[in-house]
Amino acid sequence: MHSLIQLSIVVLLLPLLSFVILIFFNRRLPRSGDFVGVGILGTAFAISAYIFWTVIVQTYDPAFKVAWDFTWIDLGKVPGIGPLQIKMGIVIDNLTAIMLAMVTLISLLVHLYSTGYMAGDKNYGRYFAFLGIFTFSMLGIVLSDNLFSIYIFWELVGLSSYLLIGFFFEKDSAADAQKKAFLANRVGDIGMWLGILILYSQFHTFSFTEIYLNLAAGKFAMSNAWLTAAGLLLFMGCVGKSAQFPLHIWLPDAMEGPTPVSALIHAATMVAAGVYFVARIFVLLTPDALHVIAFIGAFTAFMAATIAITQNDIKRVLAYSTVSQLGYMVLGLGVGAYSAALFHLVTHAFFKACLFLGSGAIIHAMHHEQDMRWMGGLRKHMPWTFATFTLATLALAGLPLTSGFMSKDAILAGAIGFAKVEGGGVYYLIPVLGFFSAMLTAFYMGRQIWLVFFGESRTHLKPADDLHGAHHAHAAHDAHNDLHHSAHEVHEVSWNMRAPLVILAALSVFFVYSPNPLDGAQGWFMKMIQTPATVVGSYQTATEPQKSAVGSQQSATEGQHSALSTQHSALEPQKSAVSSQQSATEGQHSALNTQHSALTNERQAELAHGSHAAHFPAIYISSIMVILGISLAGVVFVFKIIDPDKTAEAIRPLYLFSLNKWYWDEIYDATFIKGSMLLSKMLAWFDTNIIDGFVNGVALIVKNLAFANNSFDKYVVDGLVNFTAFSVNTTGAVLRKLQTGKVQTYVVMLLAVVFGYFVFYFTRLIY
Amino acid sequence: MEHLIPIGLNHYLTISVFLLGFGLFAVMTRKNAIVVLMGVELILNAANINFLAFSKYNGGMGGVMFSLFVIVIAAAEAAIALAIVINIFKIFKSVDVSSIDTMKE
Amino acid sequence: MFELPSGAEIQSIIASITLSVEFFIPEIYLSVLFMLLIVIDLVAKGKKNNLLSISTLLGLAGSIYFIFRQQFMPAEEIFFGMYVLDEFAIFFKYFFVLSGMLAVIITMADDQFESEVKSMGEYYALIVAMVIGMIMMASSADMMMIFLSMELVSFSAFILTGYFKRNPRSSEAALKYLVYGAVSSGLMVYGFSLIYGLTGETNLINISSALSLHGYDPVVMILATLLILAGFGYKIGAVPFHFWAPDVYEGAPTPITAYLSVASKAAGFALLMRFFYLAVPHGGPVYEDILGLNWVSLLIIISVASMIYGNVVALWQKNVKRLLAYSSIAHAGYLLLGVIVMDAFGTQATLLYLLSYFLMNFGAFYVVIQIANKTGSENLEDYRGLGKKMPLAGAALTVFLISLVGLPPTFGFIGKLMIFSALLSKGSIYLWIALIGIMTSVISLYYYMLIPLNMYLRESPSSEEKNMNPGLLPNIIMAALMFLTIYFGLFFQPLADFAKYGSALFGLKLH
Amino acid sequence: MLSLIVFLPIIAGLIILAVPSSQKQIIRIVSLLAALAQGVVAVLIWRAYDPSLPGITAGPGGSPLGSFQFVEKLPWIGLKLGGLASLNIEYFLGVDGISVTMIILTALVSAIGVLSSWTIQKQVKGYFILYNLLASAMMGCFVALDFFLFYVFWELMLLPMYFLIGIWGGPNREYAAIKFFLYTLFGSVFMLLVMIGLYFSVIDPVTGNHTFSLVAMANQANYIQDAILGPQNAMWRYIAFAVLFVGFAIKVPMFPFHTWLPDAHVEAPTPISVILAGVLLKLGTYGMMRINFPLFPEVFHASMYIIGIFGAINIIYGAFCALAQQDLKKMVAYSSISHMGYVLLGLAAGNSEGMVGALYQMFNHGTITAMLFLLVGVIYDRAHTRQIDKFGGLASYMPVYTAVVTIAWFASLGLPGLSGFISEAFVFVGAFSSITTRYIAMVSVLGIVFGAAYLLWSLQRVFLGKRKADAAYDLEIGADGHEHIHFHDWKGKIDLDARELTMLVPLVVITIFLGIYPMPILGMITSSVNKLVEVLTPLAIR
Repeated sequence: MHSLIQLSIVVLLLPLLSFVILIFFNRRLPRSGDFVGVGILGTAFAISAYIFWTVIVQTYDPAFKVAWDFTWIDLGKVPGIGPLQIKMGIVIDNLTAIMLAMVTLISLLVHLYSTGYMAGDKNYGRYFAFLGIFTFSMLGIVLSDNLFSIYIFWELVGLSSYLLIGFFFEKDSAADAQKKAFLANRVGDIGMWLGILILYSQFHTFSFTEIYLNLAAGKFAMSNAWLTAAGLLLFMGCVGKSAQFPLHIWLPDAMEGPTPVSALIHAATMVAAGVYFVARIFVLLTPDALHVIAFIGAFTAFMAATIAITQNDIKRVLAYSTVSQLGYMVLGLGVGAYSAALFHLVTHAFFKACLFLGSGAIIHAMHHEQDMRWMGGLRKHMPWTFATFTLATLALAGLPLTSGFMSKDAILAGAIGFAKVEGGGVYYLIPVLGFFSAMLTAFYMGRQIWLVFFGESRTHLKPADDLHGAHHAHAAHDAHNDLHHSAHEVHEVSWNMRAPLVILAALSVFFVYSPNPLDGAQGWFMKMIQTPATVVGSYQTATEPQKSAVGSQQSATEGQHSALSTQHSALEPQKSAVSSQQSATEGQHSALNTQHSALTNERQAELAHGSHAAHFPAIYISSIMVILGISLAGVVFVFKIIDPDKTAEAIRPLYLFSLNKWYWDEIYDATFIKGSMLLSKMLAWFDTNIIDGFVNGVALIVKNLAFANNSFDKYVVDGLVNFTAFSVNTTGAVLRKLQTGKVQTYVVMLLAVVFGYFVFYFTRLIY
Repeated sequence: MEHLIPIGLNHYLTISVFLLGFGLFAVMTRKNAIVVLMGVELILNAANINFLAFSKYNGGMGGVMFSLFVIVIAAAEAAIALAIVINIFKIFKSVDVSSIDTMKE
Repeated sequence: MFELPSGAEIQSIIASITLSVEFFIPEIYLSVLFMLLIVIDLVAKGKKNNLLSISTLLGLAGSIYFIFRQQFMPAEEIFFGMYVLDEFAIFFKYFFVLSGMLAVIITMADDQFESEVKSMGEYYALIVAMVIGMIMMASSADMMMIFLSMELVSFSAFILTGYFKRNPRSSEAALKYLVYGAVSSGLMVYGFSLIYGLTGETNLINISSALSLHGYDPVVMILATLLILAGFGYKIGAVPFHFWAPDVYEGAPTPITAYLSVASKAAGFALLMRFFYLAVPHGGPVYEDILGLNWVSLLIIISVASMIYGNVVALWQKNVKRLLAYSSIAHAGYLLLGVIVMDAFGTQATLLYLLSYFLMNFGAFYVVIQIANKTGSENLEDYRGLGKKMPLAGAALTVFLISLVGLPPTFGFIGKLMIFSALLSKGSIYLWIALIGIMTSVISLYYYMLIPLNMYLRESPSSEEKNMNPGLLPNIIMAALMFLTIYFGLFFQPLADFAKYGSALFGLKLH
Repeated sequence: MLSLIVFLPIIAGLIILAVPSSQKQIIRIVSLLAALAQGVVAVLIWRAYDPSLPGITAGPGGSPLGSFQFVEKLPWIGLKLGGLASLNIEYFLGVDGISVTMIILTALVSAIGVLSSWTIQKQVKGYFILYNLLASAMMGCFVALDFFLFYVFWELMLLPMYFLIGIWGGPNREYAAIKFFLYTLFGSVFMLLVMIGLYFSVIDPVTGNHTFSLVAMANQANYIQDAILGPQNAMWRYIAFAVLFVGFAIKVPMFPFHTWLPDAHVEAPTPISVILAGVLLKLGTYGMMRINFPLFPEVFHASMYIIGIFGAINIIYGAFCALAQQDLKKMVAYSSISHMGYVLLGLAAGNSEGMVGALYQMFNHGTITAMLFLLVGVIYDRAHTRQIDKFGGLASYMPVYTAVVTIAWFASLGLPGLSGFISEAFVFVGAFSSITTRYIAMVSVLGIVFGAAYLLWSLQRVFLGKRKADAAYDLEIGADGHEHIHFHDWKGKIDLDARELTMLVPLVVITIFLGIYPMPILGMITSSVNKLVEVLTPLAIR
């Protein structure tokens, strides 16, 4: 077993260990054992940092990959299939290494931060335990090499998110939110599960590598529509986890959880898992599927941005911006800007975590006041928070020199290229929406910064009852805080909450990722994460060269048992190109070409080319948009040239539409929730009355005799009359009347019967 | 005398059928237990006539024997029946068969 | 007109009679016992001690020895073919003697006799008389013998039914039984006379040969058969000849009810089988075509009617004795299922079912008596909460009822199993009848379970704590019967072999 | 060995019969010892079991040895019937992959049932006698390989169950009991006819006689061509299959024969609910796998689609009904219906994955539902109500209980890492892989969501949030200043006490362990299931 594998297993199991320790012993340990969590996560991060170092820095190889698996379930010699095993395994490539480092780092920071934020909560220990199980499941997703285990950990992160959202379960809102989150995810998951089933039913394996091998070899027996369906169904999982439209509704409610949790799960890692998963299955997505994905992403990005404009809860704004940014990533994948999307995933993880932790600091300082309308002027009170928050905001808004700028720009470039390749028309909608929401992002982030940090404190403006409500809201989870607070009691948070902010903010600056602030493509990230060659190309227009190429590719791969590692050989020229002092652009360009000449997939080639060509236009447009957005925010909030309230009045319908989140909750509640509840009521009634009445025939005898024995006659009422029972009953009632008790009638009947028989046979005799 | 019709098997059978009918009629319609029992006797005697007639015309003593036994049985039956009827009269103060129906259904 | 027989003939006749006598010893022995009992009664005048009952028991037990000896005799037709001795007869001899003994035992356990009658007097003698009569029913091969033995049984039954002279129900039952029985036996005799007219024979075997030789007038044949069937049907208490049964069973002393419902029903079946297997031509296509009258179809109608009627009407009964009466009608139907198969297997199944019915029905009635002794009632309501007060009786009754339903692991299940196996062994022709049987047995579960339901699931309204323990001997008997019911439900081999033995001779005579 | 495991409880019952009814503790302990002994034997069987032997049909030379294990085969009844027929019944026990897991499950559940019966105070003696009778009968059904013997055990279960529900049950126990009895009897009486028909249609190749041996019946070569259920009588074979299927489906219970189940569960005392849901329901599907399908493979193959549809209906219908329930126990009962639907679906798939999933689901549902009913019983003991809206916020006051409930609930909704998930996953994998049931599987997947819906919803209403206004318990400030919960007339521990933990912890451990590493169970069943699938696949397709 490769040493990295062993290390990764250790990394995987460490958080589980922390969970086990804390769940059982948190009451016995000092400080409820938070140091256990922090310590273990620290170790985990150290190891994954080492893995990151070895993989990314030392072996600087885009096609790096080590895999290991073991037989989990052995079904023996199955008739019609032969020996059938279900394997579990671990794969480590560049993406995995990066994700490992990122997840453990953010998790570590959040652990550290929580020691301050959650201090004094009565379930303090359990909280860290839950963080542990979450980190474990998240790492599981990152490391899995097959669909089945990904699905398992997928559900497990769902569970831990459920537990953490509902951490303050006394609050009904929290309990509702956690249920909502789990169910919404479940809806996504059944789609994902069906997708997995489609692939399994074809290849009788869950392993990525084998599935891709078989696909590439053209072994997919069902129609291509099924393949597209498989891709989209798998994508449904991402829709659920990454809160894409139409399943985005759970994420904002998930803010009921503790803020560090929101930072870790609902901003940085778990929600990104959806994008990560789509990246894993990227190669089997057919172009049709990709189109759908692109549109969903674009629409989500836009919709969430519009909603974020009008939200007043500081965390909800961030939540919707998260949805919006996830939309960007999905969009990126949809348009084929694979590495850009993943790049954005990472950058976004850091600056969004920073933002959430910052907001947490603010909320903490404001004694659990979350409404931005009653904040303001915090700049002087909380300089550190202000600085980090602003930096992260700039990154999110996508201003140059930030990481967000590079990644978002790369995505938008890809979008433009995509629209070009697809021949324009409606496909231009995607970049347009992208740019527009970029502007909106800048706007609402500007608004937030202003409302929170600038101006004067507006705490006193808060209506009493509202204050009251807030008091309740937070009294629910820590009763020790005094409630008579006001702005000038606000002070900077302690070091263990400040340090994470600083680190994360530092990670939102461009040079972490790329020497060139304008072009992420020159950074190590986008070099290490290359668009993998699709394996479904041959399913579109099955032309001969592709077939043969795919075939050759497969034959070439059998040695390393990896469909994708052909890139390695294919990319040799690229590396040389990079190392030789040509302009990086050309290098990139030629590299992509070589790659595609090896894979003969024109489409990917065109997309890459297009995105590259669209690189600079994208930069200009997006920068303009961002400037626009920020200046608009300034115009509205800083210089008060436009009064926000008046405008809101002016466009009231739109305002309400945005404020009420496009009424999605109401719509779902009216249709799905109400519908299924009604249906269930109906079915239950049907069950007790109709089915029971019809099927449970004998029951009526029971009832009638029960009635005769005058007990539990209430059962006589319910239930439909059952006919067999009824007939049995009545015949009994009628027949017994024959028994008159008069002996002579008996004789009469006897003779009647004899005579009857006689006549019967007599007639039969005559005729 | 020869102008008289010779009595044949059918005459006997006719009589027995009539007896049977009377017997059944009595059993079914009469209220008085005694009369009912007389009806039963009639039935048995109808059978007797059959036996005798058949045995006369088929030869063989079986029928005669049978009728003898039937007569004996009828006597025994009468005895038992009367005993029971008397007992009934003691209890119900009547021998109306149709009125004795405490047990039914 | 008949010339007297010569001396030689008389000699031979006497010789044959003396020869026959040695095949007739059990019957003679029982007749002696009968008279002896009367004498004992006269000696021990009116005293209420167990002398009579004990001596009856011993006497009946003694007869088993003679019956056993008969097993080693060759099958014989004695008294000029009026009477036969074959395995079938022997089987029923055992059966009736045992049932007689059980009847005596039950009687001894019944306290009602204390209150109702002064002296047991001729009671036991009559039971013995019934045993004799039934044995003769089972073994007579001549219409005259059939008639005589049936009347012997009937008369004793009449008297026994009305044995509680001061009890109106008992007397009413006696009267109904009398009238109904007299009429139906009268009709039967009339039917006999017709058959005699057709064939000039009274011996069953000669009848069948004569019928098949010369043929016959169908109309008369139909009439005759129907009339005879009326007589038999009244004995087995099958629909539509059952009307007497519920009232008589309810009114009669419980031991007699048990006795009638088991023994005289069995006797009726013995007669039915012998008569229809021997005398009446059946199964042969010839007669069906000429007649359009197939005995089997007739019996099928009767049995189906009995199963449905008995079970359905029983649903409404509140009196346990009456409920069991209706159930016995239903069981007549199940027994007929075995008869209509008309082969050795069917006969064997019928006999086995009779055995199981013997065990479980006597058992049920015995428990009913024990309960009546304590509660003085046979109504379903009064059974409430008895399960706690009389645990053993409750358990035993439950077992017997389960056996009557025909659930494993009880003897009743084996009976049903054999009957249905016999039906299905003929392929799918009788399947629908089997289905009806199954359905009705499901119905029967319901009313049978009413009794345990009252005994266990409901609390008794009266909470006074009187001693409900039936006493040691009854407990032992109940336990023994219960044990046997379960034991034979699991290991029925010996009894099944016995039944096979009983049906052996028929193996040859059946088509 | 098998005789031992079958008759141990009956022996205990006989011993109890001798114990005076006042000695309640002795009676309980005797039954407990019997149950534990049964468990020990079960473990021995499990250890000694050789997973390589397939079972289902006879091994080489037509003898069950070499295919089945722990075989006990004694002539029981050998009758010459009138004419040529003869009746041969054998005392024939044996174990293969599809029964061994059920044996372990039965031993486990009945032991836990005894523990949970500790609280029974009314007529203890009678209760435990009936209980042991029931335990024996259940075990017997799983090990019997002679149809007659199977039928005897099968019917033997009814009466004890009837009384256990009827005497120790809730307010409407009479109704529930008789309903259960009539339903199941109705199902089984027709089985009797089929059994006889099969007897006359099958010849034991070894002895040449008719036989009740299921092993011989499972081999189509042993059928007489023109017998009533022989290969030529296609119609009767279809009817017989349907009859058997209905008989077993009533036990499962399958829509629309399921209505006895909620009543029975609601009325039955906790241990009986545990037995009922834990083992009895499995008998239905076990009967299908052991008798119904292998004896009529071609009919099964023709009716896979219908069975699958019924399975889907069970899954979704049960989930919806559960969603609407107010009574916690009734909800769990309907969840059982829903989960048994997965078993049916898996069976309908007719391929190894599906069958393995079904069998594994039988085992898991046994443990998980046992847990659910125990937990419902715990709260019922304390609050004397099961109305979901009579609680709320229990999580704050009964942490351990809440933790166990959460595990059980999530296991029931098929959360990965817990055993329920793997079986459901395999069911779906199988059902989807088979063309016949593909679309049915796609519909049934909805069951995952609705299953989660009703479970989470009930979890929220009972445990999360705050105490409801009309809750069945009071809150009082304890000495330590914290709020404490107080049930009206409950003297015992508020949170789970030792006895309840001893019942629950093993189940929790099993659930988690089998969720992470299922091979201990799957390893035993795979070979048999593969064999079964072979038998079920018609020669044409094979």
